[in-house]
Amino acid sequence: MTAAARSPHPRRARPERGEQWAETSRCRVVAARRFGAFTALELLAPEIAAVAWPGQFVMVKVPGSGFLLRRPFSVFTARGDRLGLLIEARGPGSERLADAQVGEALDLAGPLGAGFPLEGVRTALLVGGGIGCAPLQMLTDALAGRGVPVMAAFGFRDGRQARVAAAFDIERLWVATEDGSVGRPGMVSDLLAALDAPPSATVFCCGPAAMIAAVQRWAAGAGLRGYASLEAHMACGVGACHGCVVATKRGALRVCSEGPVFALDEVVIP
Amino acid sequence: MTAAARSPHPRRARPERGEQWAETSRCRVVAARRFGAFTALELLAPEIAAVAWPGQFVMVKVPGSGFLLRRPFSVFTARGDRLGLLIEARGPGSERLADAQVGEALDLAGPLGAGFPLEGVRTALLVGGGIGCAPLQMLTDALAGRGVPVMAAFGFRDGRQARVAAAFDIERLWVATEDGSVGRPGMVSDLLAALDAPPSATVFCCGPAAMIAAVQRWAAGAGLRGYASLEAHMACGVGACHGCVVATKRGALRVCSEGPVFALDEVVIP
Amino acid sequence: MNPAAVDLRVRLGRLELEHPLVDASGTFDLVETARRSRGDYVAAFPYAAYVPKTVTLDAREGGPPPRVTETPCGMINAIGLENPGVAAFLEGLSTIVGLRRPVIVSVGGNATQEYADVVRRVETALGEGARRFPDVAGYELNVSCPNVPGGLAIGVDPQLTAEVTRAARAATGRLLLVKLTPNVTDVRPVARAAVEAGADGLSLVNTFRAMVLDRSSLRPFLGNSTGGLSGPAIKPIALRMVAEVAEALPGVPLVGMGGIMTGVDALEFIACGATAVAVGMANFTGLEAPRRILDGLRAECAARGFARVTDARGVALARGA
Amino acid sequence: MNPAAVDLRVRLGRLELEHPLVDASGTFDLVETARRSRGDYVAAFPYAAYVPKTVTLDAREGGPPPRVTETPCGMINAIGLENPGVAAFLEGLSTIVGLRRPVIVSVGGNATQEYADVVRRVETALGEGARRFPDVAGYELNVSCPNVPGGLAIGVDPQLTAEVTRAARAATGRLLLVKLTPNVTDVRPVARAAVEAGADGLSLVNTFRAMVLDRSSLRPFLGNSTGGLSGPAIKPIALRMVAEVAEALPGVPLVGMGGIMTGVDALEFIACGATAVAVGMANFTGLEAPRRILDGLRAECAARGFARVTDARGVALARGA
Ligand SMILES: Cc1cc2nc3c(=O)[nH]c(=O)nc-3n(C[C@H](O)[C@H](O)[C@H](O)COP(=O)(O)OP(=O)(O)OC[C@H]3O[C@@H](n4cnc5c(N)ncnc54)[C@H](O)[C@@H]3O)c2cc1C
Ligand SMILES: Cc1cc2nc3c(=O)[nH]c(=O)nc-3n(C[C@H](O)[C@H](O)[C@H](O)COP(=O)(O)OP(=O)(O)OC[C@H]3O[C@@H](n4cnc5c(N)ncnc54)[C@H](O)[C@@H]3O)c2cc1C
Ligand SMILES: Cc1cc2nc3c(=O)[nH]c(=O)nc-3n(C[C@H](O)[C@H](O)[C@H](O)COP(=O)(O)O)c2cc1C
Ligand SMILES: Cc1cc2nc3c(=O)[nH]c(=O)nc-3n(C[C@H](O)[C@H](O)[C@H](O)COP(=O)(O)O)c2cc1C
Ligand code: FES
Ligand code: FES
Repeated sequence: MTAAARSPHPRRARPERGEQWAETSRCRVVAARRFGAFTALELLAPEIAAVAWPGQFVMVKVPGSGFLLRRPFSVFTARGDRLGLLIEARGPGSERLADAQVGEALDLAGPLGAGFPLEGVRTALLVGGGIGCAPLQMLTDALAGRGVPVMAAFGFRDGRQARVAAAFDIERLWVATEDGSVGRPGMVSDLLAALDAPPSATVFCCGPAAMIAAVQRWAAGAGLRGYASLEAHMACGVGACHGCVVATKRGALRVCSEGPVFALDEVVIP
Repeated sequence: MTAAARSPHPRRARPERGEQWAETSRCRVVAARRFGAFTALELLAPEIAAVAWPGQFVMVKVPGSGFLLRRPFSVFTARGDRLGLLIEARGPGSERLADAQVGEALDLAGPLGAGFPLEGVRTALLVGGGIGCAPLQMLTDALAGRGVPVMAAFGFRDGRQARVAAAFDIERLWVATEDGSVGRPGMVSDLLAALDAPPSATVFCCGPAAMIAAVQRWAAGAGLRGYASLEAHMACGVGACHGCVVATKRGALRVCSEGPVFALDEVVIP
Repeated sequence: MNPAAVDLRVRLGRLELEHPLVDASGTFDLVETARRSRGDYVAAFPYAAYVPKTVTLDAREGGPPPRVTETPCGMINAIGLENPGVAAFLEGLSTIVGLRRPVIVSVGGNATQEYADVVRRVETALGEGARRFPDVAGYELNVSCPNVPGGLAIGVDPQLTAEVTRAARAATGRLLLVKLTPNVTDVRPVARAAVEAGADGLSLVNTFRAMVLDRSSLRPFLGNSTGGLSGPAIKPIALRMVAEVAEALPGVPLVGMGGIMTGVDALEFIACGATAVAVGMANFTGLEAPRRILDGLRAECAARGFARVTDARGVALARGA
Repeated sequence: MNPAAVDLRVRLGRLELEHPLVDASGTFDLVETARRSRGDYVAAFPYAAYVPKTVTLDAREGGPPPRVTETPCGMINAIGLENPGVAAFLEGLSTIVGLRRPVIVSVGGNATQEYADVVRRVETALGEGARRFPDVAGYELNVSCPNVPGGLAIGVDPQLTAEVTRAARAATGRLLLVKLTPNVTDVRPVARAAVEAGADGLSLVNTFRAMVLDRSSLRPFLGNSTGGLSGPAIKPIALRMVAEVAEALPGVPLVGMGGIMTGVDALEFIACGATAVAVGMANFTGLEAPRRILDGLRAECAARGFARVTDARGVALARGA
């Protein structure tokens, strides 16, 4: 019996920045679509989808005996009873998950982490690098629901990565590729200067450390506030082991419970 | 490229007691049939099937990252380019192999081990206990080819196990089950007394230690010579590690290279 | 035999436990879990006793990230004893005052005297208002903190271990366990020294010093370069050490650990002489792990005809424990 | 970079090796393999040097069965140094006289003097007819044989290790390696003692003392009760020890081993300071394992831009090796 089956809970409104639930549930894969280097999985996960907050993540058990620690994945979408994940195969575990078959059940724990704060956001500039774009669709959906205008800039290594743009439903989306095959040639940070973001915009960014550092510098120069979602290797995912800390101006903080979203200006990129 | 592909070799006649080959080859599963507790796999394995000798075994790599050591399985049948294995799920590795799907390729090393000596056999009495019956079909085939009459006595725990008798093609086959559900109630050793084996018969037995000890006592009493095929936990399967020794009157011998077949009267059951 | 009928109670020194499972220090944070979980997680706490993360006198920052990653059938960690210090620890503890299970406080320190200082601070707090806290039943001294020149731990040295134990013993009348490091040539002299210095029991094993490289840079992956290996990979070594100590010190209660993921694993440690067993890495596979292991242990006892889990204790040893 | 262009040659003390891979003692028997394989297996021998199973002065029966089984990401063995003694060993060796690679004879013994006796026997045979044998380039002293009271090994004691090494050193001018046991608090003092006593290089690690239970009886599974753990499970501990010795004894050639299954694994040991690496358990996954690991090593060097495998040596260390 899954924990979810043991303790059914009523649908509730999403609390600000999301609640964090460590309970696990088995969720069936109902769709799997390849977008170049990425795979979008759609799971039947009513309990998680009902309460997930943009920027939160789930800890996924990789099927098979070769994997012990769960792998963290951002909530890509949460629509009705469906939870979307966007997966890049970067190692054996994510490879196995990117190969998940329709009908297969995956064991998820979550939603976990403190998501993006949405209170008081008037215009949003979303910045994603590579697989870092994953949490930005659910963020777009939530902002749209609040009537907040959204602009997004995604940077990819090459055209194969950039194909994931087709998985997104964001009206004003600009793309840059390092190899110049799609969109503007160069880094996503090159795009930023070209977009004339209003001074009231809030920046939401997720991607490689170097990109976050660049966005941080640019936002500081432009006088924009914002948030960054960070990655760290995790063990527990629930704040227990202190395995996932990153450096911030407030000291070492846990990505899984005090993040993954931090104020952009408090992040310290080593 | 598999080792087999690297070094194609001509079909040769089977040398007495078999050659031992450590080379590996990838063999496609062409049929999988359940017989109660056992699964009969048929593999396309022309090179192994061509040279296998009755009583030899193969070391099978269990697919998946959770298994490192190969698992030993007797040659059940070797007919044309097909190699048959008979598998009882006794742990995670054999369970996975019993679940092998048609079309899947398994990595086999072999044939290995010293098989049953057939020179000078005039009548054969085959005794199998549980999964120990596995090597006896190929033995029957080889004896039939030499015109040697065969009688077989198989003992099983229960009716579910006994269903494997349907996988065999042995004319004079008697079955005993401990729970009495099929054939004669009791142990296979109880069957032996009832069969009037001619004094010229050679006994070939394979099964649990207790059964081999019983057959040993009975054969000694009846003045029959014979052979026993033994099991041992293995690492290399090719005589290199000395991991698989069993006690014999000639000292500790390696099941993988000096066995698995030993003279019945030299086996020492602890 | 009916699994429900198996008597799982054990006696760890003076402590009665409802069943043999406790959490391994540093792998389960009840204060955090209670904060983030639905339902009354404090009341539903699955372990027979709560062993929090090791606490030191003052707050510690811990090691630089990254601090954890998976290894073949295991994991490595270099948390570096990050903890908020004993004062903040006691604050946190008071938020789970409703816990119906005993707490065994894991104590760390650099100087041998620091251990006793932490114990005294806890005793003082309890003396001033025990009702603000759950039942603190005892202490586990984590002697794996590096101290000896060359980065070795107090726990590699029988004399230092005895010193730490004696000082802590003088500071408390409660249950006193010493948690042994496996990074030694022979674990028995250290075990004996701890018991002779007043330990009521021993926990073993802590993690194995190990190293993982970043596959692309080939530089040490962990921020701290080396870390501690745990999980199923180390289980065969941990079992050997538990059996060795059980044979060398019969009658001394042991808390066995190292790679326990299933009920059979737990039973194996008990067969090697452990009275209780601790679950570490398995906590990271999901919150349901302790229940799954406990149910498994009960079923495995039943399947083998052990009416009491204590009937299994020491059956793997040359002579019973 | 083209993998074929990578220069894999290494120099292990006075010995030139075509590439860094050798077999780990006890896990590959070329005499047996040649006997049972098609083609000229002696000529096609995949390793850069052949390390046979440890040989002792007289024949040894080894331990009672069962002797091996799989563990989580590893295996345990208790072969108990079964071997036919040095005389029969030399007979076997003469059957692979056509070997085009050097042989490093692994030597064991109970008494410290026994090691030197075996070395002398080999030297005598070579002196009487070197052309009957392949090129015996040196020795590896396996000091993990239990000797010290309590079942510990010579190799846990720096002084005993030095004694064994000194005696063997006096008996041969060939390459002399000492193979260290990992079952120690600190491997560096033993390493240092071996080098100071005349070892040209060090091999590490041997297996970890461990125990596996039979899941149904809960009794020790191995006939010998305890055995040695090897395979990927131990790799993180082995890497740490190799790095430690490389940092403590810069310039001393090391043969690293413990869980090498792939080219990256091999490269990791080299990055931790090993000159050569030995493949143990992987030999049991199939005869093609050495070729697969060697091809992987070549490809991994190329992918990282190492034109020579020696360029990777020590890159994981605080300072190069
Ligand atoms: C909060 C968060 C959200 C994430 N969201 C996504 C997402 O939406 N889509 C996506 O494809 N990836 C995401 N990642 C990265 C993803 O978790 C890793 O790619 C994955 O864990 C790699 O596992 P592996 O077995 O393939 O790789 P391996 O390198 O073999 O993994 C070994 C260990 O390292 C950990 N690990 C390896 N790389 C990372 C990494 N970059 N971050 C964290 N842990 C890592 C693994 O979890 C595992 O414990 C996210 C990471 C975090 C922390
Ligand atoms: C020469 C020989 C021929 C065999 N022929 C057959 C056959 O035709 N059909 C069949 O179903 N089984 C056969 N067996 C037994 C079969 O090898 C084991 O059932 C199988 O290895 C169990 O693996 P596991 O992963 O399921 O079990 P686990 O117990 O999880 O295995 C753990 C380790 O122990 C070894 N092991 C466990 N049980 C045995 C055993 N009984 N014998 C040898 N090694 C064992 C495994 O190979 C593995 O290394 C044979 C064994 C030998 C030695
Ligand atoms: C992330 C992590 C943190 C740990 N922190 C502590 C600690 O603070 N104090 C301690 O005594 N042991 C600590 N340990 C060791 C465990 O308590 C336990 O001894 C070890 O992990 C072996 O058990 P396992 O294999 O079940 O994980 C820690 C282990 C891990 C994995
Ligand atoms: C079956 C087996 C037999 C071994 N026999 C010996 C031996 O005779 N002498 C020796 O020095 N090491 C012996 N070893 C240890 C290996 O040489 C090696 O040090 C160890 O297995 C670690 O390498 P691995 O993890 O790659 O297996 C043996 C190991 C195994 C698995
Ligand atoms: S992963 Fe354990 S605290 Fe974040
Ligand atoms: S399994 Fe290695 S010698 Fe038989």
